[in-house]
Amino acid sequence: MNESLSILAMQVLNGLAYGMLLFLLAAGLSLIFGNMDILNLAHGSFYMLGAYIALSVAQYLDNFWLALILAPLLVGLISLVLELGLLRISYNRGHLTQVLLTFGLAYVFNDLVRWIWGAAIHTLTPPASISGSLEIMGQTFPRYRVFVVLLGFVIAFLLWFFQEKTRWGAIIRAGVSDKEMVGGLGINIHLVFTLIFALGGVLAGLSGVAAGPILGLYPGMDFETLIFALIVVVVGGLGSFTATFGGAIIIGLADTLGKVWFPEASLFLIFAIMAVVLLVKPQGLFGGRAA
Amino acid sequence: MIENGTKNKKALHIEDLSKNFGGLNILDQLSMSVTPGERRAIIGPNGAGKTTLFNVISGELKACKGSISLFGEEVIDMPNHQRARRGLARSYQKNNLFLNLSVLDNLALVLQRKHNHEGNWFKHRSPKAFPLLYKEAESFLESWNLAKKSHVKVAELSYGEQREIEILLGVAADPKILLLDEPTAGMSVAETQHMLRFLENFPVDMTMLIIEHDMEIVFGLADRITVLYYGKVLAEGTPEEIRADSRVREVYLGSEVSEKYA
Amino acid sequence: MMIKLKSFKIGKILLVIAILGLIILPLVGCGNGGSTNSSSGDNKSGSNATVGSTEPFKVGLIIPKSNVYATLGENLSNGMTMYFDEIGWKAGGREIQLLQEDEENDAQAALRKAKKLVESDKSDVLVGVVNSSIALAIRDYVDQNKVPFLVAHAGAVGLTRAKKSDYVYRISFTNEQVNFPNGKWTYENLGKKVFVIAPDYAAGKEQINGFKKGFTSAGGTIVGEAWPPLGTNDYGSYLQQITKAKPDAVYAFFAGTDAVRFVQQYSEFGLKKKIPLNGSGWLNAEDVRPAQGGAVEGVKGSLYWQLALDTPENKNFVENYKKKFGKEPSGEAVEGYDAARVIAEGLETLKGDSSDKLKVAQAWGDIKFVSPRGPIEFDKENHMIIQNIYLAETQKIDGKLQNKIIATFKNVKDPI
Amino acid sequence: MNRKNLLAMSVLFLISLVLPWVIAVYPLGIVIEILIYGIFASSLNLLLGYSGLVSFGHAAFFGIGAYTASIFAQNVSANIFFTLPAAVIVSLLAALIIGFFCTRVSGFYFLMLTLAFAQMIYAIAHQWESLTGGSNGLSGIPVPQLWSGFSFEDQKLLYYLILIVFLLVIFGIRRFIASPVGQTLIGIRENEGRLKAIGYNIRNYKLLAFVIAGGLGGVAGALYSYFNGFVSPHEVYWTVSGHAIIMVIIGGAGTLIGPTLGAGFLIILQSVVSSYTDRWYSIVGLTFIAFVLFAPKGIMGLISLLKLPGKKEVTQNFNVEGEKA
Repeated sequence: MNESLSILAMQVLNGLAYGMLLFLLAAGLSLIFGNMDILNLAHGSFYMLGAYIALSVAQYLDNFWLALILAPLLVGLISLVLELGLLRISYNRGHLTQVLLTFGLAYVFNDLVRWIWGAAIHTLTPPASISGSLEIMGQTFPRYRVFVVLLGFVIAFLLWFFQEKTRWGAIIRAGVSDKEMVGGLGINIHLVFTLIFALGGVLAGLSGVAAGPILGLYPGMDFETLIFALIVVVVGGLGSFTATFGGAIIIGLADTLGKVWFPEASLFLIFAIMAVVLLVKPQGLFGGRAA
Repeated sequence: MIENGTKNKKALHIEDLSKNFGGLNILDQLSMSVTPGERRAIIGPNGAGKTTLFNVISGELKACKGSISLFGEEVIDMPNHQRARRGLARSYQKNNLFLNLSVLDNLALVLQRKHNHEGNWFKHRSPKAFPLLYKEAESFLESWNLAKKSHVKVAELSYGEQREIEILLGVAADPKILLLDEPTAGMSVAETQHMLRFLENFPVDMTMLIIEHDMEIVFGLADRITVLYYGKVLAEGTPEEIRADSRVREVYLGSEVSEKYA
Repeated sequence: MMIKLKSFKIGKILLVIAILGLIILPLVGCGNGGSTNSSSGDNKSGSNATVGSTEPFKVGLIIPKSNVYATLGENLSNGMTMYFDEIGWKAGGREIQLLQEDEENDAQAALRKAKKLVESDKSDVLVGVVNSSIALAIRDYVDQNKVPFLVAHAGAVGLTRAKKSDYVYRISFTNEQVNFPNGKWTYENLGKKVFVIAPDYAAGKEQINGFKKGFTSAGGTIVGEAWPPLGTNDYGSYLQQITKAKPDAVYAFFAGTDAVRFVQQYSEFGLKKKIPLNGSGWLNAEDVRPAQGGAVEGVKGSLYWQLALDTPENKNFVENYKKKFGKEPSGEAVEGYDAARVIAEGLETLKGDSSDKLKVAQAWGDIKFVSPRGPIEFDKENHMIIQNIYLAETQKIDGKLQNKIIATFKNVKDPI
Repeated sequence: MNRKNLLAMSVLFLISLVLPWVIAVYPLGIVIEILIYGIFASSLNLLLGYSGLVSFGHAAFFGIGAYTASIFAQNVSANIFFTLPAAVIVSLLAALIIGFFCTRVSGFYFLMLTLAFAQMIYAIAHQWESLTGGSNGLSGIPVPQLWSGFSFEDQKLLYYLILIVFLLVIFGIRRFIASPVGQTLIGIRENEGRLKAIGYNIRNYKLLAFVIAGGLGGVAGALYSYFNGFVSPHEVYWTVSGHAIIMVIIGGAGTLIGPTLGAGFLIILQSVVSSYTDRWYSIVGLTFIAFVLFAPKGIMGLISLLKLPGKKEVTQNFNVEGEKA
């Protein structure tokens, strides 16, 4: 009895770790979609770029921590350039154009990564202080996952603080509910968009680095994760980091626990959850606004 | 469906209607009724809830509470397309058209429903296949001086022309009751005059509710006037009664308008 | 309504015709013209290869060249190129041309490529294919159109059993073959109770099935099974199931990213210290070990080839491959190398006469040689390769993780 | 129809009739694929281009059609008078059920809900091994027959069969879109709210469009199984839905033949480019971006730009870009 309880506790912890990765990934996507009304199908590419750039940084500088900081910033820079150079023209062209544009970008990035880093499988090695395993209640638990959970909570708190307590956060919140108002306040909405997009890139990049030691680096990781990020956005709902956080934890847990309890149906499960949420509460479980 | 005698005779009967957004009462236990064939103007200062009233009547917004009946039939729980099918039509304050379609195609969308062709999925919609529909479209466009523009995309028309089509889409449905939301909004003086002539020529048995800021139209057209103020009916009566009502003058006609019309 | 009809204006239609023409013309062109990407000079166009022809013998290679399995494809292709280089791209008096197409990890695209190679480029034989469902799709096509097809990786058992064809031979392995002998070995060396785990798809089931055949017929019991979905991120929960079942050993099939994650997590969750991990050789293969890091130490796996195989043929092969491509070969490189040799020697026995396609395929069936992976020959019954299976354990040797062969199972047939 | 049009149509028709006799087997196969995907993309265009409903799960119906036709051909009869109606009926039913739910939501939520259903169908195709063959799919599907003794062994015959179905579908769509119901769908794309106020029950129309599009998607899937002789879960995967969307946009959303041109463009681009370079992902991706930059209305938009000056064309519904955010 005690044993099965501790097993459950561990599965929940696993689900949380996965949920945190999903949160980092989806937070940017939700922010971009909620604010800019852009469905960025290249978001998975940012995740992939983060992981691969971190691989190079970690190789050359031999420092995981530096990679954890530098890689997301570089991805943010890339997304900044993309927003200024390409995405901006698609703002008033409707979703279909954006789908085509960002899908095209995703294709190019997929190939670019394979070109630069090759198609072999890689992994990121975390430093000794956060690798290995911990013994909790007689169960072994990988230290790195605990780190990911903590990292997720810290980032979630920072984002929450940013959104709720700072001026820029207030502007972004306003942007989700009413774009015209933001423009009316005399704020350069384009600047806001650019910064949001870059922030989304940074978050996706961070998620890529953080996921590297658990999920590995391989061609195709971009498209695989994109769908998960979309699901989290839908289930959580648009509008706030808190909503995305909730959605990510639900999907992280559902996917992890679902694979244990109903392995045959696991391909089915998260899509079924998404469908139910869409039908019962289309604005998402924690979202305030319908798009 | 007959509930009581008086209600049955009304084209529109509203009782105790409330609508709030985020705790703010836009419509506050509002009651009013309109007799068939009546021209009723709805006036009131900005934020009085006029457009919200129209949206609730047409069913685009759901009322929080109250009842609405059209010719004796309760419609409060009906979706808007069902209310439209019971003879309700409307125009919008901001043009709300099929911008990428031609004038004729815009009109045809109204007419094909009126002629009950909207379920036909195998016949090419052409003058040959649907002669009655196209004849009627032609005569509408003719009388609205739009015949030459019938194949032009609505998006390419002038604002005034678009405004006319906005009204035309409402009236072409041959409704028993028509809601016009500021039909002359944004129009020049000449265009307004032009529009007024159309409005005057609408069929006499058509009940009409009109939200309007142009007092010339209001007093020239309306049989009765309802004044809304913060979601409530402040006053109701003939143009003369309203003109004479001190409360109305205070809240609404008190400013620049009263100087012109009082 | 006339406006609708006007959408079919003549000018527009002519333009559409022009565009269709532009689309179709190059197709007509390549239909009549023969190969456009031949690797060497002498390239006369003409369609029917006559007896004892001096026409080049065209080998159509279908391998993944993009996305997830691109590395497998690259190694396969390298192996083939290397062998053909060694023989100077000539066999049976004919020049050999290698035409490569991307499998695209999409059966439809791959089938399109197969058709292109055969119908447009006039390939004499097809070779390659990594994905089993793609191999099965191409199998029907080559069977109908009588094109010899040498499967050089895909392991679906059906290809050389229920769906065997006169035109299909397999130089690689079957999903059961690589695991079957390991079953008996596991029973004898690791224990009587085993937990099996593999991804929930056809290949995973077949791999485990091969193990079970060997293991249970030796007397072992399966104490638990787990079938995580392909591409599972997190094996934590399955690892807990394993802990709970208390097996003597775990037998697993995972490849690529799955193998990296599983082996890493097996170690992270502390199972490695308690329960030995055995499996099919992709678990600790050359392509995944660098990413697995220290976690893979002590993991065992059985495969048709190992880098550490100490035979003159293999040492020679490994050395030449390193020299040529600047990296160590993989199992797929060996498959490619052997496939090229089978094709070349087959052509040699026919003295370059490839006019009878059935004979081309049958000639393959008679070929026997000592490959880098040991002696190989084809089973006449089902056209499936008979080969040694090597069980290797990853050990730290001279401070470097390497696979050491701890058992050799000789001349293993597909365990039907 | 005037005389010039008739002439042009007959020329086009004649070309398509003699095509199998002038081009080789492989290019004919490509043409067949283009026709199949032309049907598929055109069926999606009913939703995406005409009705403004961006479905990200259209592969579901392609897969259902292909699996149904294959399963019936393997277990019951390979007669197309049997397999094709079976495929259509099953995909219509599936579309009715999926559409019933999906038409309750709109915009981005519609997109995600269609994706969810399609992925659930994918999961079923992947897991229900006894019926669908699991991840290996179904292969060795019997060649379709017209009656026993007359089968479509010869690719030329199959081409004619698929050409006939293609023409029927295209002309069917043309007629349907020109009908009052079709025009109403365009109205939904243009201004759903106004149409409701006029008295249309929008959900029924959306459901109708969804069901018809699903049925035609099933037709494409069935033809695909005839042509390839196999079907695998990959055909239901979301990337196939994504490709169909791209075909429609690249060809020209809301145009009659745009989607087919888009299908042709994408299939040829992919198969030609991937034969020459392993970098084809980049080239395909850059092509998408180039379309956004230089041809936002797709191939049909380019064609209309090339129109001879002086021949001014009146507004017509087919060419309206289906892009209302």
